Amino acid sequence: MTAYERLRAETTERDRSLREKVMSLDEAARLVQPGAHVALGGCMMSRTPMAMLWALVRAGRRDLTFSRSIVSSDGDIIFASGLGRKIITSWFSQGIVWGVSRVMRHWVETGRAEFEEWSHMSMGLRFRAGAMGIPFMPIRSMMGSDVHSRVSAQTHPMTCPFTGEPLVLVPALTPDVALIHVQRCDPYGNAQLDGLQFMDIDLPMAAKRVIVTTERIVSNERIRRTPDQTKFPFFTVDAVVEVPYGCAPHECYGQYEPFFKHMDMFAEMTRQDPERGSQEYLERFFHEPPSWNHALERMGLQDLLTATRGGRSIHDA
Amino acid sequence: MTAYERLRAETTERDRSLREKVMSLDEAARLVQPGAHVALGGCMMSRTPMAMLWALVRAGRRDLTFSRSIVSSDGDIIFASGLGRKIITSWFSQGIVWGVSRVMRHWVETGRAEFEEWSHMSMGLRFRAGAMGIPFMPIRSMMGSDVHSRVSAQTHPMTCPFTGEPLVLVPALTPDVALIHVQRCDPYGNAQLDGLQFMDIDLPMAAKRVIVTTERIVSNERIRRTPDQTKFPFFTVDAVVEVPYGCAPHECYGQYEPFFKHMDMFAEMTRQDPERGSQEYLERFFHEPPSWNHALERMGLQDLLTATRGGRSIHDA
Amino acid sequence: MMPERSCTAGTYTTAELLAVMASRALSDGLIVFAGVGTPLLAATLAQRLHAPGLTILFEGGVIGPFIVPGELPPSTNEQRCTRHANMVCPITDVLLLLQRGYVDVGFLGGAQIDRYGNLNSSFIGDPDHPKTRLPGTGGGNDIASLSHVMVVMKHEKRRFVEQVEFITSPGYLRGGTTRRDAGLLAGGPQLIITDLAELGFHPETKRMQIQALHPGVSIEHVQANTGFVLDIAGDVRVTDKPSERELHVLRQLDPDRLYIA
Amino acid sequence: MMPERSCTAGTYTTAELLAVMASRALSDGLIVFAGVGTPLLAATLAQRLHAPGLTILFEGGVIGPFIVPGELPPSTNEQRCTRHANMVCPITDVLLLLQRGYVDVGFLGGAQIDRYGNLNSSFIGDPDHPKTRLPGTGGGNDIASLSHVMVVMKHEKRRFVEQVEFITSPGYLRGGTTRRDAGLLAGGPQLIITDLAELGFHPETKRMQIQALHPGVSIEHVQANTGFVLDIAGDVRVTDKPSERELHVLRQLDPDRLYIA
Repeated sequence: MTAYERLRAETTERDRSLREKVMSLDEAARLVQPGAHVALGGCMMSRTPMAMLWALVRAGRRDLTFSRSIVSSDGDIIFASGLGRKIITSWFSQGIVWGVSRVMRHWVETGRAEFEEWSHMSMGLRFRAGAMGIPFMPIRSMMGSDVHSRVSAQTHPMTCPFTGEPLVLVPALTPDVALIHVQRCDPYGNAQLDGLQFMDIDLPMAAKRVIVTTERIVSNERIRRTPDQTKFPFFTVDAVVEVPYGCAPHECYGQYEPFFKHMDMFAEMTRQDPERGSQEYLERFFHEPPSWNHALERMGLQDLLTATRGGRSIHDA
Repeated sequence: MTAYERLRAETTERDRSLREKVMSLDEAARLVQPGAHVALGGCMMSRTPMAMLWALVRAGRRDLTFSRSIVSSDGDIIFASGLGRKIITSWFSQGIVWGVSRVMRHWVETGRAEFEEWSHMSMGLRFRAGAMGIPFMPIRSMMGSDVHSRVSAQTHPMTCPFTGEPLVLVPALTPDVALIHVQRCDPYGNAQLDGLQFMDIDLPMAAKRVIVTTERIVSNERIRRTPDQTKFPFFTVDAVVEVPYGCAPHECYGQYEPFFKHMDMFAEMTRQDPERGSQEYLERFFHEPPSWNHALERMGLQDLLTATRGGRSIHDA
Repeated sequence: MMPERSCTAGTYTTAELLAVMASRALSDGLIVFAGVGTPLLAATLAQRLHAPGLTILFEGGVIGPFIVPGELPPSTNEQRCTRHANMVCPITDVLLLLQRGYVDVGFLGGAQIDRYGNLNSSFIGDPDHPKTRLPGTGGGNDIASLSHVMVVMKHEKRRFVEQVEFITSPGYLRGGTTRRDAGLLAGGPQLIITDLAELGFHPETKRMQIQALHPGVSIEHVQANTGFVLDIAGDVRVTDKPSERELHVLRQLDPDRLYIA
Repeated sequence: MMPERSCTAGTYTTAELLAVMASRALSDGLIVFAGVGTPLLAATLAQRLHAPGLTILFEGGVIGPFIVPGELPPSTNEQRCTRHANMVCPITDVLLLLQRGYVDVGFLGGAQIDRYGNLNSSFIGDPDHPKTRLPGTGGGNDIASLSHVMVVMKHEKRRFVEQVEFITSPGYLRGGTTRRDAGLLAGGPQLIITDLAELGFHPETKRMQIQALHPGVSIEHVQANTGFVLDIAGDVRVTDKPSERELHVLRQLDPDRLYIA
């Protein structure tokens, strides 16, 4: 049985019928198996599935592998909590304005966690190849760099049979689960997302399971009135969880901007002692609050309202 | 100099600055060079750039090569007028309800024109490879069929170096010009299209020149208010022509349905004697009317209004 | 409410028979890539009768449309087929669902089929000097290459031939393992539904075989209308004739009798 | 109107010098793939001064945003950078514009650069046991692999090294034809703008060379702040100091002095 036949068999086994799949964060967390490769939607501080990560940390998942286009403080939390020990991405730091992430540095430099680096386009085309059901994508970048030489055991060089040109074949990524946050989704999993799409059109097609968290659950009737706004179809989705402010303290396009003060605080807490600082942060915002709404309460209403005003301002643009 | 370097050089030479490029059908027709490979947007009877074809026939262009996902009566007109002698597509007939196109049959069976057949997905992935700047796309269909064996000189078989699986590499299509009709576009060429997208996201990126005909020219300010609705960017576009009902007698999503009575008439005119029938049709609707609006007048206000009612009804759905 | 001009429930047309028999073969929850005409009609009928969770895909780039009685689309590439859809997307991406493995059934109408389920919709006569140039594959080749295929067609000698002159959409090619040997790792024809019978393929030889007969049809009659010698499955069922309910719902879907006349 | 706390027109900060010099290098009509900070600031300044038809691309998937004074985005991946954009699209597709050849200039900030214009933003020390793990390539590798690159950075010995420890974004690799030999058929570093000078690369050897000096800067001073021996172009220009108009417009763009302080 080839890799493709296995992928087909796994897809065929899934219940892809038109059915409601609304559940809680805790229920959705059970869909993530130990040892899973988990792909995260969004990019950097935008549409990060933070509430779902919160639920996975609380569910005690450990040592998972993650992949994402660009990783911000979500990566720090993944390493610090032990939720993941390896992250495949193109760029990893809280954000330019806060300098290089101390948590990422501490975990990577002490060898306790791995940050596998690919070029941003390579990450995108690896997901796209997975979404298309092909084993690789040919690309023209990466060649000659040490970014490539460090992962070249996973790629193949090729001379184009049509043009004689040199190419690199990067392997498809087919994550076990993708976690994606959107602005609205129906109970079946038809997702509509506004503004920046990042890699979230390819991710659900590439992954073997998809958990969608959404600012709002809307009716299927509403979705069917604007089908050209649906970005990925219900049958790719296994769980739909309604979580207002589910990206906090990161942003959700048109809804809220990053909670900048909170991000400043996170950077401050982890600057001196990344280990203790991150543990304190996890205690206060992940372990102590009994629900995601309580976690939001800890972040504070003032920050939430400031972020909301900024988020909504996009519509005045 | 490799094929890729030529493509890069041709792209670099283009004026890709933010500039107005509104012109008439006649002016746009001059951008199509003799011998050019012209890709057509839309599919079958939907968003066919008919007004632009009308202008090219009147400009006396001949023996061009065309490519499109699926070809309807536009292909009959291309063959009958001599505008094109070769069409690369996946399906070619006026439409299922009218049986097999007599014009297509006559021109192909007498060897006066060529219909090169590829599978529909292959057509789409050949355009997509062109859009992505790669020389080919690997696919898992076509193998073992005579559709493939008839074009296999243009493809390459491959054994996947990652999985050992058999694949076919289909070559990128980079048309000299793409003709695309949209619902709205700004003077710079930022195009927004509603509903069915067909292959019109990849086409402008794959082509070396793009002529956009649009139901309406809207302001750049309006485009900038909903940038996530823009389907291809201004710098891929070389001409913007405002042509209401520019797809008639085919449809434009949300605006008007096919002029069904007119399509019945075309089928009727060409059934007995495809050659004489198609020449009569070209006289009445292409050569005699001094302008596209006059051609619409020939098609008749009643048909136009019926098609408009049907087109607009999509918004009640 | 049935329009008066429709025939009485007791009798039914060939098109109605094909639509009903095909609908029975579609179980709930399946994702069906359907062409217009009988495939679309049968899939919609199945949704109404026993498969509310069945999803239809159209080649034009339409996912999960919900067909309204009296609004059957004339093709799969115009706006009419987007009515009440869950999603519309580029053509290439809806076809890639086949390659990614999301489609359970590719549901095609057939012009000409052979012993191994290969379909021809491209040429009659020598492809280089064709007697008739047909419209071609469209997505047919991709559907047949990448998914399990169900075909509905009229049972005529000229349509059921020993070997098609041109393989537009691959079945089991020359039988046995030849399909897989050619590089097609998934899919293949499963069920051929005609106005006379239901035919399948032998698990090893991949030769076409009679699996079921429609009421009042004999094996000899089927054979007489087939251009090659058919195999016969171990147990040949006889199908139940279309029920009043099936015909009633079907006729409501197509009150203008576009496809069921 | 300039905020009071901004410095007088006569003097300027290092960041202001870099932004002004970089803006002069961007001619009208170009498509510029820009990072945040000085690249974005310089591209926007060029639009205001002499290049109204210049287009900015952001890695987050943004085409042709129009930056409003006082609304400089903090990154290229959040909603702030979509303001007044002509189009937003998936990240992969905006990066593919580089591969398709639509981008004239890839405009990067640099952490560490070497004689052949190779950039390191991944590791300090042995990659397997790094002294410092840096954030990595992002789109930097793709931009440097597929487009002509312009770099702005502070001129310091520790940043200008003989050979970077790790090539994150490829320049001319080991010089001569090594870039092309490695498979990179297009692009390559064109211009390095620092607070001391402007540097280019020799057409054959691809070694970095001084092309221009900023007012009051000597070749010796540049050399003293470089970790390897620089070549010197045939004719070394001296740049004009930032004009009052350039500084005035620049300071209007960044009234809060986020990037020009």
